[in-house]
Amino acid sequence: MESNEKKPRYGMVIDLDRCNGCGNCTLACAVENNVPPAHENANERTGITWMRVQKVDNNRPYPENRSVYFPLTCQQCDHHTPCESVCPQKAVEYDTETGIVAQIPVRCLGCRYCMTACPYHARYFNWWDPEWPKGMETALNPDVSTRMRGVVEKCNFCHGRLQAARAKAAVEGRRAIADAEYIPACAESCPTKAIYFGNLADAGSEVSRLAKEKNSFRLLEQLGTEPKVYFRSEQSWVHEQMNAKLKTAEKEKIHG
Amino acid sequence: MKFQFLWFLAGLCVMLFIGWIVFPYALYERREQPLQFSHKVHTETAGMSCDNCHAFKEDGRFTGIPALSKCMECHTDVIGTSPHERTLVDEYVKQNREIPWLVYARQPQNAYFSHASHVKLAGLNCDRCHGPHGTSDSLRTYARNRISGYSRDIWGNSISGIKTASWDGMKMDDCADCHNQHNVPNTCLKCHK
Amino acid sequence: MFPWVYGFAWTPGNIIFLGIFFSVVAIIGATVLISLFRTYRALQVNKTEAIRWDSEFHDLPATSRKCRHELSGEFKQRTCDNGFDCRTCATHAKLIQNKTLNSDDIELPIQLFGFTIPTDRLYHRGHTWVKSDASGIYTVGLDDFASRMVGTPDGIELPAIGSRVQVNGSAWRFKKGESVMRILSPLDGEVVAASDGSDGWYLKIKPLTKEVDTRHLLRDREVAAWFLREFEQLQEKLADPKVGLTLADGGTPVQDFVKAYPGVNWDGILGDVFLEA
Amino acid sequence: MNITRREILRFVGGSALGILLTPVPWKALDDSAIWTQNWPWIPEPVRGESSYKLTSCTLCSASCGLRARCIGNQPVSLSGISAHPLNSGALCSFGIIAHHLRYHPARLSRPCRISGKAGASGSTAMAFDELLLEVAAAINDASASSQTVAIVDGRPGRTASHLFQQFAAGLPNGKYITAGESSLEILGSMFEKPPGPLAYDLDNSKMILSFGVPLLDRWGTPARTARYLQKKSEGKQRIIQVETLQSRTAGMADRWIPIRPGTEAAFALGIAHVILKDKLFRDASKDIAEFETMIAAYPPSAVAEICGVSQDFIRDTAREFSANRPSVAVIDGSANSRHALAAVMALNILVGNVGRKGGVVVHREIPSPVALSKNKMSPISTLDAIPDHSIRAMLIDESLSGSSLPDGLLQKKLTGNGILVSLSPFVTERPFCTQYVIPSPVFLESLAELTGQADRESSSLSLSAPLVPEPAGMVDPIQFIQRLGSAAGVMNIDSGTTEELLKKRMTAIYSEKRGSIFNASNGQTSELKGLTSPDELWNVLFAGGCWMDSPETVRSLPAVRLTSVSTADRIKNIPPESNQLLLLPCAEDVIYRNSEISPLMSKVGQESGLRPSGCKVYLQTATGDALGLTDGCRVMLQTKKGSMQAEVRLDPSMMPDVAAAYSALNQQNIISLCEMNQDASLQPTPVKIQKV
Amino acid sequence: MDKKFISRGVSRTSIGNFGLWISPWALMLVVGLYAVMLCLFKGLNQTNMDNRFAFGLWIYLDLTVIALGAGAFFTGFLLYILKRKELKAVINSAVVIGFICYSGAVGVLMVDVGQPLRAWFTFWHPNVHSMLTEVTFCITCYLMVLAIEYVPVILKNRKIKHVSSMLVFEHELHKLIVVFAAVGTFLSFFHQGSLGGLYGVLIGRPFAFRPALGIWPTTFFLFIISAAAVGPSFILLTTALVSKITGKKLVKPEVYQLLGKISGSILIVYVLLKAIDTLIWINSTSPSLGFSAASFYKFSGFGTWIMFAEIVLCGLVPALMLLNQNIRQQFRWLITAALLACTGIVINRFVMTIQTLALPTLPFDAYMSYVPSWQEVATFLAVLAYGMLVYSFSFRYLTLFPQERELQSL
Repeated sequence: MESNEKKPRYGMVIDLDRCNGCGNCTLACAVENNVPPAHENANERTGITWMRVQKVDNNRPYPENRSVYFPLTCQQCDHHTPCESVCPQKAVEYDTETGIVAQIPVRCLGCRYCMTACPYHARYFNWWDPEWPKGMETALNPDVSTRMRGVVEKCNFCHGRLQAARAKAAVEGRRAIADAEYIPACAESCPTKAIYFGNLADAGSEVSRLAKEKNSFRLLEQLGTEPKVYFRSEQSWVHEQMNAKLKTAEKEKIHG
Repeated sequence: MKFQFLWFLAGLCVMLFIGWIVFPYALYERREQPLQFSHKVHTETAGMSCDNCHAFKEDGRFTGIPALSKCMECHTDVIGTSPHERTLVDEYVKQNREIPWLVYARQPQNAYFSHASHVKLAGLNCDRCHGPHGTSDSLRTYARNRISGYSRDIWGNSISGIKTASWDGMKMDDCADCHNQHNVPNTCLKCHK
Repeated sequence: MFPWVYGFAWTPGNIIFLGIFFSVVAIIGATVLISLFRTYRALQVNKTEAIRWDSEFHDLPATSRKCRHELSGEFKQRTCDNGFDCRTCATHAKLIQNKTLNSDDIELPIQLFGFTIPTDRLYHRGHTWVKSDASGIYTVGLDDFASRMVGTPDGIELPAIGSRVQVNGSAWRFKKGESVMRILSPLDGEVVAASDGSDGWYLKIKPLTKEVDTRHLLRDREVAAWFLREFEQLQEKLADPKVGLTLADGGTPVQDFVKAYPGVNWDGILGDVFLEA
Repeated sequence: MNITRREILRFVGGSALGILLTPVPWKALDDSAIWTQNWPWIPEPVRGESSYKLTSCTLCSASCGLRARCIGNQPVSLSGISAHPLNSGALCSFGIIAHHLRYHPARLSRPCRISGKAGASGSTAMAFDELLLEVAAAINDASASSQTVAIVDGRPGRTASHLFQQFAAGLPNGKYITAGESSLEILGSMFEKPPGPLAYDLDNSKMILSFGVPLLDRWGTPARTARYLQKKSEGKQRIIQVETLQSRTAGMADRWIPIRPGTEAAFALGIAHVILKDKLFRDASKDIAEFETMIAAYPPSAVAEICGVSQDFIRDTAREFSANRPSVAVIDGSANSRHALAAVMALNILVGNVGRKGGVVVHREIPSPVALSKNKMSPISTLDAIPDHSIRAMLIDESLSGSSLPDGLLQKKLTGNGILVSLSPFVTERPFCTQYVIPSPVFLESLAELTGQADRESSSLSLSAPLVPEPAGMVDPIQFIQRLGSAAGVMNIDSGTTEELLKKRMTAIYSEKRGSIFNASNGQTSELKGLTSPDELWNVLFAGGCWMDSPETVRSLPAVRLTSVSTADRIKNIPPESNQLLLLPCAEDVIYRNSEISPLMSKVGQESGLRPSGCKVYLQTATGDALGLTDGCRVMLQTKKGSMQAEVRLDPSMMPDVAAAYSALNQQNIISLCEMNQDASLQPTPVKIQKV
Repeated sequence: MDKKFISRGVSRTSIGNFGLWISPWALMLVVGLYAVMLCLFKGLNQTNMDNRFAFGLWIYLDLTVIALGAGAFFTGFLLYILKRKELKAVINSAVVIGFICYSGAVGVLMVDVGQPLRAWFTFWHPNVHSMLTEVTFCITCYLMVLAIEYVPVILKNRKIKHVSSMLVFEHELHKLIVVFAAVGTFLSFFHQGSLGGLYGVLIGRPFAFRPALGIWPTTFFLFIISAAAVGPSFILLTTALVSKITGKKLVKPEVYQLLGKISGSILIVYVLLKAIDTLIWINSTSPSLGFSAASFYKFSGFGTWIMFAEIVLCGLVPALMLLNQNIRQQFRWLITAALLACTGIVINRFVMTIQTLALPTLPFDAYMSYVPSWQEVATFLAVLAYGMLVYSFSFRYLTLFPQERELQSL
């Protein structure tokens, strides 16, 4: 039954006009994926935040200044996945089953080539051994393995949740899972419902509808990496700033 | 044969002995299970079925080794004559302490395995991977690899890594072989978390 | 990496890349193994002396490797590539074809700057002479130049009676100051007697074959030319760069150069004289 | 036999070949590879059965319903209950990681005394009984010397609160003080007699005029943003944000009116001026004419000057505010002076928003068995009403976080030898007095009761059931007051365990038969009347449910005194001297509630810069350039009250000549540099910035 | 004292003086090794690298020393394959320098990766499409080759060669050295290229990205050519430096000039190709990825001057100088030109590694800066000290310059 259906391409549409920068996505992600609290010396550039929210403004002075918050995560490039081809030992893999770009920390030797390859800064290196305050390690999520110092990690659309959803379907004898059964922690935790998640290959899904809207764009679209994370905003300055191409025809070509 | 080769041969033989006999023995640390459990008694005498204890939960998870509460459904008090049952009741049930079973098939934390998809979808039998464990009368000694820390069952019983049965060995290669045979994708995230 | 390692696939990329890799490793490994094997074989058949000379010879400064025919003026410039073993040299063979040993040429000992060079014997480039007697035993000694170099040696190490020596192989050793010099053997053969040189000779050698090929040894007028050059070189080396050549003509060479000229890099000079790099 | 080197070499050679023909090298390589992939000192998640448990969040009075995913008994992640009427599935960023509070490094395990007067504070662990004796002695001392003993409650309306009131009533000079939403307290005090518990009914409002209230990011229920976005798209709600900084709320509001710091009162009075002048008001108060003359000095032209905005903004806002009824004006109580609060609340009175759905509503009291018991309860008073330096012993319940009181105010009210007894899960130091801290359980460890809702039409009550066992030696608020009462000889406190008292309250609510009940296990909301017994009510609430009171029917409000609004001169803009900027202390939760957040919060502070962390000062790019400051450089902030170092962030959204400063966790607080008003609210303070 | 180990006929400074010379380097090495230990046991948090600047000083160092160490392969290629016998005068020194550069680079790389114990996974599970795999394989093999090439030089030590087996092995190995020269050339060709490809394939870094010729980006070829161009220059420079420090003539002036000439002829080809590549990048590659090339040069640290310095001042100028016989014959100008050529490559590698990472790509990214920590610098200096020590010992006890004995007696 699976073979008749198109393989899913999981993706996100993030509505920048709905994001109030609360940081829930970052936190829920950390909880879900066993990311430890910041090391005392960690900073914005050495920390591990698979999902990171960045404030972006229109560069105009007060009071014309306007800003939006960009929840940034692995953009799950579908094509020429920059990080995948550079890994010397196949610790990065593009999962043809789901379109998810996987990072396998146990295979990783920590050369960080993938990090220099990623234009979205979506990859994080474990500069320190993970440490949790005493006792807090008992509250780790058993569906995701912990990592150690010296390896790279990144968002995988909460793959543990996909595995759990598949297992649940398997118990019921189903091979395929319904869209609603699988949602990453960031999307689930967003109090303003700014993150839409779903199957881009399914033309009827809300994400593929939103992704094709004229207000949607992707970051660095010109590089041709075909990210599966879309952003949308009704504020024209956002589009101008992102230099986004808004050719609907092109979009349809990709997912049509 | 020239006498000078004897030294060479001696070195060869000593190392072969060490490598094939001493090393495999020294590599593993043997541990006894906290209790002896007879699958045979439970299935034959008590008439239970496998899924009485090893069941699937609605959320797709497999219960694996049942918690003490499962044992307590029957063994709140001693009902048989086995000394192990007495230990169970005295040391675990009465003190409400979980039994620290040593799990033969325990994989590293980064490995993901869904019993549901293998049993419910692929239709594998338990003994395909676990062998005749379900009909055993006693629990084997658990052997822990001193270097990697894992159960010997993962590597397989043969030190040379040669499989003698489908359940002998639960390494990545063993999983991959079966996946290849059945045309199941071998992407990393299929089996890793 | 290997087909049996998890994740391997027979893709063109893997085949080409790993194919090249394994070829390179195989070439490196095979070359090292071949060298090792050849080393083993060379040691077994005792080619060490020949190899040592070959190796030493090529490490000598070019000035120490002048061909005898350059010295005699037949060539303007010719550096020997043959390890001074003229027996195998085609050029040498051609050049001496028309020149047989003529007894008329034998003169009295040549006197040169106070050195005596008897002409009744053959000279090796390593400053040994060879003289045969009626019984076919060859006597080997140091020439005057070398004797004065060595002077009174601080030690001497002679080969055992019955041992074999070979052309350009080590014959015996001197210790002089901080240097240990080996003297090259001018002939192949078995040592039948050895002396500390007090009688003017060091070894008596019985050749292994009846016919003894001595083409590689200097003779006749060549000797004088060679000697002259060696002497000039020594003069250059001993010269005070400020004063220029001082050993000019006249005078008699001292009996022990090393003692007479302290503070000179004798190690290097001895190496040049006795052809040791 | 003679063993030579040659023989040994042969033996070694044979051994080398031999070892290659055994599994040793390959197996050792394989096993060590596995070892490098699983370092034994890296924690491994505990395996166990997975289940979901439902409960309610106790971190603030928003009482969000949440679902805890548990492995065994251990909660490993939290998410909102989507059908929950209060939070609609949303949690705030504190709530989403609240299950880590238990493991906070600052967690208190034993009662202790912290004496911090001399600057070098020391902490001594002590037995609970010993602590009670010392505190009881101080209380008796206070009674003997007619000094005040005050008990401060950040979450009034709980059963524990009622016991606190009984405790205060049992002492000759006992005072029960609440620290609720201070803008509403001010509004209450503007009535001739208290109209009852007041609350903003934000959900039903057509227009919200917010004076710096972080409505859309951290104030009240986290569901507000989604609700507002929904209503905004339907044209049902507008938000006008009056604020100096471009906060998240300002960014998302329909309109952001940036004003100079500290000029909120002037802006409000300017609007009042327009409302009166243009006859836009609804409720004519007796003293309205008097009020009009009072604020005659605040025509839009003058106010525009003071606040640095265009006059049109003031006029338009006034018109919109009165035209789009029900509207409501809200102001952040913790960051503004009481004068500003009163000025803004006057707008609600003028337009007739008070006592009206969608404006400021009056809540009904939640039935309480304690309130009905024979033991007397002390009336509610506020800290303002207590004379300075009169409190000998102050008891603070910080077991559930609530709006915290400014330390400056507490310090002012305590006598020289005053002590502070706090019930808290964390070590919180207050260096100005001797402090006794009693450890209390944290969220998910104890049975707690949640009442209130200062931002909803009606009040509600939920329970937070313990999911994990509390560590030994923890004291909950009810035990605390009962034991302290008996130690100090205050006998008129109701007895019974927390569970017994709460069950009694269920009976009381059940017997009132009013309101509706949300059942989290099936997501249904139904009338309370439909329940069969108080036990059923208990069970529903125990499993993440929620009881919501029915709204108060409109009744006549007591008379109001608009003239209590002050027009004191301090609400004028203070122009800083040359080379000085105006220091704007920024009250981020991260800073105030350091101990009440999961260590994981460092992800959004320290590691992503989403919330300011460390000592940072934000300056307009042009202002920074003029001062020769670059992004990231370190500066010294100097005011009349002191100095501290900070890192500069150049931010184009900042108002020119303003320095918005955040202080670091566990370090000198930026507030120590600010000048304070009489009511302990902060004044914008001139600051000198120099590069270090 | 150690005269028995010093080659016959050459003079070396006293052992005391030698001790004085090496002790600062030894100290530097010890400090560096301490820093290395810190990095290995405490992790890479000891460095100032971060998620945005994931490559730092070390990778830059690796790329640079490997380019400069290219003299080893290229001299070997010219000597053994193209039979330029004159180069025998510097081949031993070139091999030692090559060995130092490569072993130093590999050593630093082992500190640079987060999980050095897993480094062999690259061999076990290679992703053959990654430039880094190519680099890893080739560098490892080539280091092996260099080590093998170093062996005969060591075995020729005056003391060691007295052991017959050593002497014979040296002799036999040396007979086959042409094989290693060929293999080394082959390997160097690929890894110099893939080091260039390392950045050229980064589509996410439009500053570095270059279109592919075949399966490799143009930087692949540019790196090979540039390495071949500066290799001889670097040999020239090091020989001149050793000569200056020791006060000895080591090689004949013709050898210097030959090295300069070889360097110049390849450099001119490189400069031309680099100029063409840059023009294509400015006019086509960069704009097609949505970035005007000018946008990369608007940051104060990295103006267009750096491009000028790299291509013209330290590329074209030294190339022309080295090609002019009159200039070449003046030792001072020869050295200047070689120095400029090496500087050009040092700048090129800096631009490729550091500037690429410093420039923003995302529309809201900021320009980034990075200053290495003392641990990084100390590790870097340890490599320098290690090189100095290995070279000093090699120079003292081995015959690095066969012409020295002859030139000394002239």
